[in-house]
Amino acid sequence: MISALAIMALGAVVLGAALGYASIRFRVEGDPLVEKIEAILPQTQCGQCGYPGCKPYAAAISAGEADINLCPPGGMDGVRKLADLLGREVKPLEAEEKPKQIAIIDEQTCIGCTLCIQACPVDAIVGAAKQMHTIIEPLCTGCELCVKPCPVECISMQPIAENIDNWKWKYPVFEIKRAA
Amino acid sequence: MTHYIFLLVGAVLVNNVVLVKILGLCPFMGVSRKLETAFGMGAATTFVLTVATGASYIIDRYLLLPFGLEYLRTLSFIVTIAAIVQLTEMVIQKTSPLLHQVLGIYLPLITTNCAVLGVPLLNIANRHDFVESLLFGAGSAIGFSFVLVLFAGIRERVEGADVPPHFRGAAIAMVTAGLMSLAFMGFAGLDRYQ
Amino acid sequence: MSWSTPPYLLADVSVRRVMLQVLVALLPGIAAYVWLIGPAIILQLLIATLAALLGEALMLRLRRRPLLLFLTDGSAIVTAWLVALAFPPLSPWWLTVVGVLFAIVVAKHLYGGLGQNPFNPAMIAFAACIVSFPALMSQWPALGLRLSLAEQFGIIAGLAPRVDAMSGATPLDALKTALKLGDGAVDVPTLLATQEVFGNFAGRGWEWVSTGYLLGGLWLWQRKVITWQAPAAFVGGLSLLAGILWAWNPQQFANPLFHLFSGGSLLGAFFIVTDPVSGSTTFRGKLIFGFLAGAIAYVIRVFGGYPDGVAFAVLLMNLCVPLIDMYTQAPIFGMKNPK
Amino acid sequence: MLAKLFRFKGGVKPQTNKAISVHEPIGRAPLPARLFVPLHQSIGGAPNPLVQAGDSVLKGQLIGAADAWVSAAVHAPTSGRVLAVEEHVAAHPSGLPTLCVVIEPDGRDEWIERRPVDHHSLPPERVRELLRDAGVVGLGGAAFPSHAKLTPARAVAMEHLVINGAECEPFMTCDDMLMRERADEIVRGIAIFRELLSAREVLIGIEDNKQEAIAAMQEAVLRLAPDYRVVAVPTRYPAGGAKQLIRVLTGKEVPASRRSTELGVQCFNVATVYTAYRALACGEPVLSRIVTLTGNVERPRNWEVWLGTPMREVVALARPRADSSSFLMGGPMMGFEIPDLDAPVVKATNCIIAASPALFPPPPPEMPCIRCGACAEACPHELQPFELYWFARARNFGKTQEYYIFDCIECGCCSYVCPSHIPLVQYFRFAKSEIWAREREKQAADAAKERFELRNARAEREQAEKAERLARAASAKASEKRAPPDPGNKPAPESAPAVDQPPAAAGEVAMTAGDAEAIRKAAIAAAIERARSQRESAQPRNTDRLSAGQQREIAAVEARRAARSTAATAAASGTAAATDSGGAAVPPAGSRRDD
Repeated sequence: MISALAIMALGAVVLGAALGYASIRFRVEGDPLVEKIEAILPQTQCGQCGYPGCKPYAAAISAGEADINLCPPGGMDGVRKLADLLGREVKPLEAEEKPKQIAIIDEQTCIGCTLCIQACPVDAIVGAAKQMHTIIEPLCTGCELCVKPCPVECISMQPIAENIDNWKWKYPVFEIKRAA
Repeated sequence: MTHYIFLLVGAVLVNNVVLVKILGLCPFMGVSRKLETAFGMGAATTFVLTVATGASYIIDRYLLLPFGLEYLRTLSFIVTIAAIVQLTEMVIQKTSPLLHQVLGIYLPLITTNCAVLGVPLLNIANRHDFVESLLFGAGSAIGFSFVLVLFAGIRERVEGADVPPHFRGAAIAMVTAGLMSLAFMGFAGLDRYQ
Repeated sequence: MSWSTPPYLLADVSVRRVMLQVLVALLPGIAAYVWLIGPAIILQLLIATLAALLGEALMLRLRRRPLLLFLTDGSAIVTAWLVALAFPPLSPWWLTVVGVLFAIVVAKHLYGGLGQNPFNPAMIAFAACIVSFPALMSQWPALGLRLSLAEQFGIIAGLAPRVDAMSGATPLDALKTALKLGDGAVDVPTLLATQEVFGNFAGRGWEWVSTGYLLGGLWLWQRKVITWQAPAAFVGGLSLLAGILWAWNPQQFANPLFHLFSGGSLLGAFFIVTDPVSGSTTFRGKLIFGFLAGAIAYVIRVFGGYPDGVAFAVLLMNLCVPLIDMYTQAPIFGMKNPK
Repeated sequence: MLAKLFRFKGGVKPQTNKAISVHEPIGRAPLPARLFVPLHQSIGGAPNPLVQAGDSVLKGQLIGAADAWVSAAVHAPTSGRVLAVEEHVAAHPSGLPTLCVVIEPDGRDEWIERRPVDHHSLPPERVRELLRDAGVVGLGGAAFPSHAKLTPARAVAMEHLVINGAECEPFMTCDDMLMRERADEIVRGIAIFRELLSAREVLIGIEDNKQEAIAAMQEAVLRLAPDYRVVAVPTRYPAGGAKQLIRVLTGKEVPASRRSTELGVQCFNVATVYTAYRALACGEPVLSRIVTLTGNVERPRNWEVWLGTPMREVVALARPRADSSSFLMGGPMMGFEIPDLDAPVVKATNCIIAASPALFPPPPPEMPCIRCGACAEACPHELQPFELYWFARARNFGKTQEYYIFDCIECGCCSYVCPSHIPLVQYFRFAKSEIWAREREKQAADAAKERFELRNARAEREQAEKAERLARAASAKASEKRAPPDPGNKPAPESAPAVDQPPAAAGEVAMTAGDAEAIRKAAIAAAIERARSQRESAQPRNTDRLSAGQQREIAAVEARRAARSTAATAAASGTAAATDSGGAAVPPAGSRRDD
C-alpha cells in the first residue's frame, strides 16, 4: 500500500517535473492559424460577423470564441473551407446568402456629406464635402457599411450583373437533366 | 530472426491493430478524411506508440512487478502515455515548427488512442520480452498508419461518389471500414503457418 | 435546344455494350462448367441474375434513380454472374441470393451505384460469404458426381438432402488438406500423379473451365474492352511466387501451371482485376495492382486459412488503388522531360 | 519532301464530312443592311471605341484602338454611318451582349487611304505594331492577337515556324479553300512571319485528306519559297491543334505552363498568315473572313463574310433545311450552339453548321463514369479525364489542378469516346471558370485587405498627428498659465487620483471651460498616441492580436499612468480616454459586441 502510493507519487512528481520543465523550456508564442483563417475570409471588412473586420473574426475563430458560419459574404463555400481547415463540422450559414453586390450612389440625390466615405472600410468611395460622391466599382466589396450612414438614403446595393468577362460555364448536370 | 519477422509482419497485417483487433477506431475514423492528415497522424502515432511500448515495458518490468503492483498497470500506463505525448508535442513545437504544423494537432489526440494503451497491455498478456515488445509496438503502429493511409485514400475518393444522402460521411466510412476489415480477414491464419 | 454541349459528334459506344461483351466473354468458361458439373451452374446464374436485378431495382427505387436506364446497363448482371461463378455450384439458393444482394446493395449502391464502388462487389460477396458460411462455401461437388437436373435443382432449392458425395473440395483445397494431413510424408508430385481430383495439369475438368475463361479474356483484350497490363501482371505475380517456391521445393509446392489453372486464378485475372471501377487505372498502376494481387492470392491460398485467395487479394489491392493511382500518374503531354 | 513525322498520343477519327462544302469556290457575301462590329473580338484587352453615333466612317477606318499590348484593333468593314455604339448580343455561348459599333453601310464601299508597306524596310517592332493596328489575330478560332506571338524568345533560337493548315475539325473547310485559292498570298505572308521570328525552318502542315490544298500550296512554295516544306500529316482529330501539329511536325511538346517560343517553335494558322500579308502588302486591315456554311443546308459553301454581319443573314446564304434545329459556330467537336442568330460574325467565326437531330443526334442520357479509361486513351494531352471529371463533379477544384486541368485543350476527344456519354469537356470548362472566378475573388479580397489595412494605418496616423498638435497647443497653453502662478488654481497632483471619475470632476478645476476641454482632448490623444507607440515598440509579440476590449484596457492603463506622470494635465479622465481609444480603433458596428 505504502509502496504503491510512493511509486505513484514518485511517478507523478517525475512526470510533472518533466512536463513543467518542458513547458518553460519549449515555450512557443503566436498562432499561425489566424493567418490561415484570414486567407479564407473574403476581406469585405463588413463586420456582419459581429467582429470589426476580417482579422478580428479570424482571431476569434482561432481562439474558439466564434463559430465558423458567421460570414455571409464568404457564403457556404467559405464555411466549407473553414470547416475543412479546422476539422469542424460544416454548418449552415447564420444569415442568408446573398449574391455578390456592389453599392451604387444615386448621384442626383447625393448631398456630399462624406459620411459614406468615412464608413467605407476599403476607401472605395471618392468625393469631397458638398461634392457629389461616387463608388469605384472594382474596389467595392459590397459590405453595405455605407448604406446606413447616408442621411438621404441615396446608396443602394445592386447585384453584380453577369457579363462576358465574368460569365462562367455552368455545372453540366442541369442541361443533361433537361436533355434526358 | 524469423520469429521477429513473423512478429513484425503479423502485427502489421495479420493482427492489424485497427482492422483485426478493432483498437484505435477513434483516430481511424476521425483523422482519415484527408490523406495528408492521415500521413501526419500515422507518423505521430508510430513514434508515440513505439516509445510508449518501450516505456511501459520498463515501468512494468522494473517498477510494478518488483513491488507486486500489477493492478496499477492501466493507471500508470495511461499516465505515462499522456506524459510522453505532451512532452513530444512540446519538443516538436519548439524544435520543428514545420513538423508541428503537420503533426501538431494530432498529437494530443493520441492520448485518447486506445491502441496506444492496448498494445502495451497486449505485450504483457503475450509475455513479450523487451525487443519483442518494441517490435510488436512498432509493427502495430505501422499497421495502424498503413490502414489509416489506405482508408484516407479511399475516403477521399468516396467523397466524390454519389453516396445516398443518408450514408454520407460517417456512415459510409463505417461501411468502408467494415469492408476493409473483411478484406484483412484474408490474412487470417497466415501467422500460424508452420 | 435539346442539347448544347460540345462535342456534338459522339462515337457509337455505350456502357451497355461493354457489359454485354464481358458477359459474352464469360460464355466459354460457363460452357466448360456445364460440361463439368451439369446444368446446376445455369440455374445458379439465373438465380443470381434475378436477385441482382431485384436488388438493383430496389436500390434504384430507394435512391430515386431512373430504373430502366440502370437496369439495362448490364452491370448488375455481370456482378451476378461473377458471384455465381465464384460460389460452389451446388450452394443453396439463398446463399447465392445473400451474396448477390450483399454485392449489389452494400458494395455497390451504398457507394452510389455504378462506377463508384471502391471494392469489387462480386469479391465482397465471396469474402463476406466465405467468412460467414465457411462450411457451405467449401462444399464443392465431388468429382464424378453425376446428378440429374432434378437432383441438382433439389439440392439448390434445399428440398433434397445435401448428399455426402457432394462434400468434395476444389483441387486447391484438396492439395492443401492432403499436404496438411500428410504432414510432410506426402509430396506434391505423387499427389498430383495419383489422386484423381488432379487432372491433366490442374484439377480434373477445372483446367478446361479455366481455359474457357482464358479464351474469353483474350477475346475481351482483342476487343479492347480490357487492357493487358493487369491480367498479365496478375498471372506474372502468381506464377513468379509459385515458380520460386516450386523451384525451391517441388515436393511441397505445386507448379505454377497448377496454380494458374486451378481455383479462381484465370477468372480473377481476366474478369476481376480488370474491373476498371475498383481497379487501378494508370499504366504502371495496373501492373502493380495485378502483380501484387497475384502474389497475395498465392500467399493466401498456400499459407493462409482459406481455400482460395483471389477474392481477398483483389479486395486488399482495391484498398490500395487510390494510393497506387496517385503515385503512378504518367507525365502528361509536354511534361516528360521537365527542364 | 519526305519528312520524319512524329505522333501525338490519343486523338479520334470522327466522320470528316468535309467534301460537301468544297464544290464551289469561296463566294463573297453581300453587305448586310446593318453591321454590328463588336469591339472586343480578340483575346486580351477590349479596344476603346473611337467613333460615336452619327459619325461617318470609311472602309478600313479604325473604330476601336488596341488598349494594351495583348489586344487588337477593330475597323469598319465598309463605308457608312455609325448608328450607335451600343450593347448587342455577342457570338459567345453565353448569349450575353457586348459593346458593338452599329454601322449602316452607304453602299459606296469607299476605302480609307491604304498604305502598303514594305516590311523589310521597317524595324520588327514597327511591323508588330502595324499588325496589331490592322487587327490581325489568330483566325483558327482562338483569336489571339498575332503580333504578341511574333516576338522570339531571347534565350532560344527559333527553330521551326509551323503553319497550320491541318484543319482537323469535321465539316470545316475554310482553310482548305483558302489554301486552294490563295496559296500565293499565304506563302508571301509566311515570309513576313519567318523574318520577324528569324525562324530557321518553315513547316506547313496539312492533313492528308486535303490533297488539292496540298498540291496548291506545294506549287506556290515551289515558285515563291522553295525552302519551305509542305508536309501532309495523317488525318486524325485534333491534328490541327497547335500543340498537336507542333508535336507531329517537330516532335516537340509544349505544355500549358510554357510558351512555344521557349522551345524554339511557333505556330500560325494559314488564314492568319494570309490576313497579315494583306495588312502589310496591301494596307488592308482585317475586315472580313472566310466562313464555312455547312451541315444541314441546301448549299454548303465557303463565303468571305464581312465582320459584323448578323449570322442570320449569313446563314440564309446557305439555305438551311427546314428541320435545322440550331446552329453551331465552330466545328462539331469544339464549337458551341449559337444562342441567338442576331449575333454578328466575328474574327473567330470560322464555320457555321446547321444542326439537325438527324445530323447530330442528341446524346444518350449521361451514365456514371465506369473509369474504363477510354478518355485517357483518347486524350491528346495524356491527361486522365476521368479523374478530372471525378473531382470537377465533386467541385474539388484543387484536385483538378493537381491533375493538370489547365493543360486540357477542350478538344472533346474524351467526350467523343465516352461510353457513359458524359459531357466531360463541359465539366472541365465549368471547373476552369470556377477556378478563374475564385482567383479573381481572391485577388479582390487581397486588394480589399490591403486597402483596409492602409486605411486603418492612415486613420491611426491622422489621429496621432492631431493628438500631437493638440498636445503641443495644450502644453503651450499650460506653460503660459503656469508662468504667472495662479493662487486659485489647485495643484495638479491632487486631482490625479480622480482618474476614474467622470470628466465632470474636471469642472472643479478653476479653468475656463474651453481651455479645460482642449487640454483634456489633447491629453486623451496623447495617451492614445503613447499607448499606441508603446504597443508597437514594446511587446509586439503578444499584443498585436488584441481584442478591442483588451485594447481598451491597455489604453486605460496607459492613460492612467500618463495621468499620474503628467502633472499639468490633471483632469485627464481615464474613462474618457479609454472609451475614445476603443471607439476610434474599430468601426462602430462591432465595437461593443465582444465585451
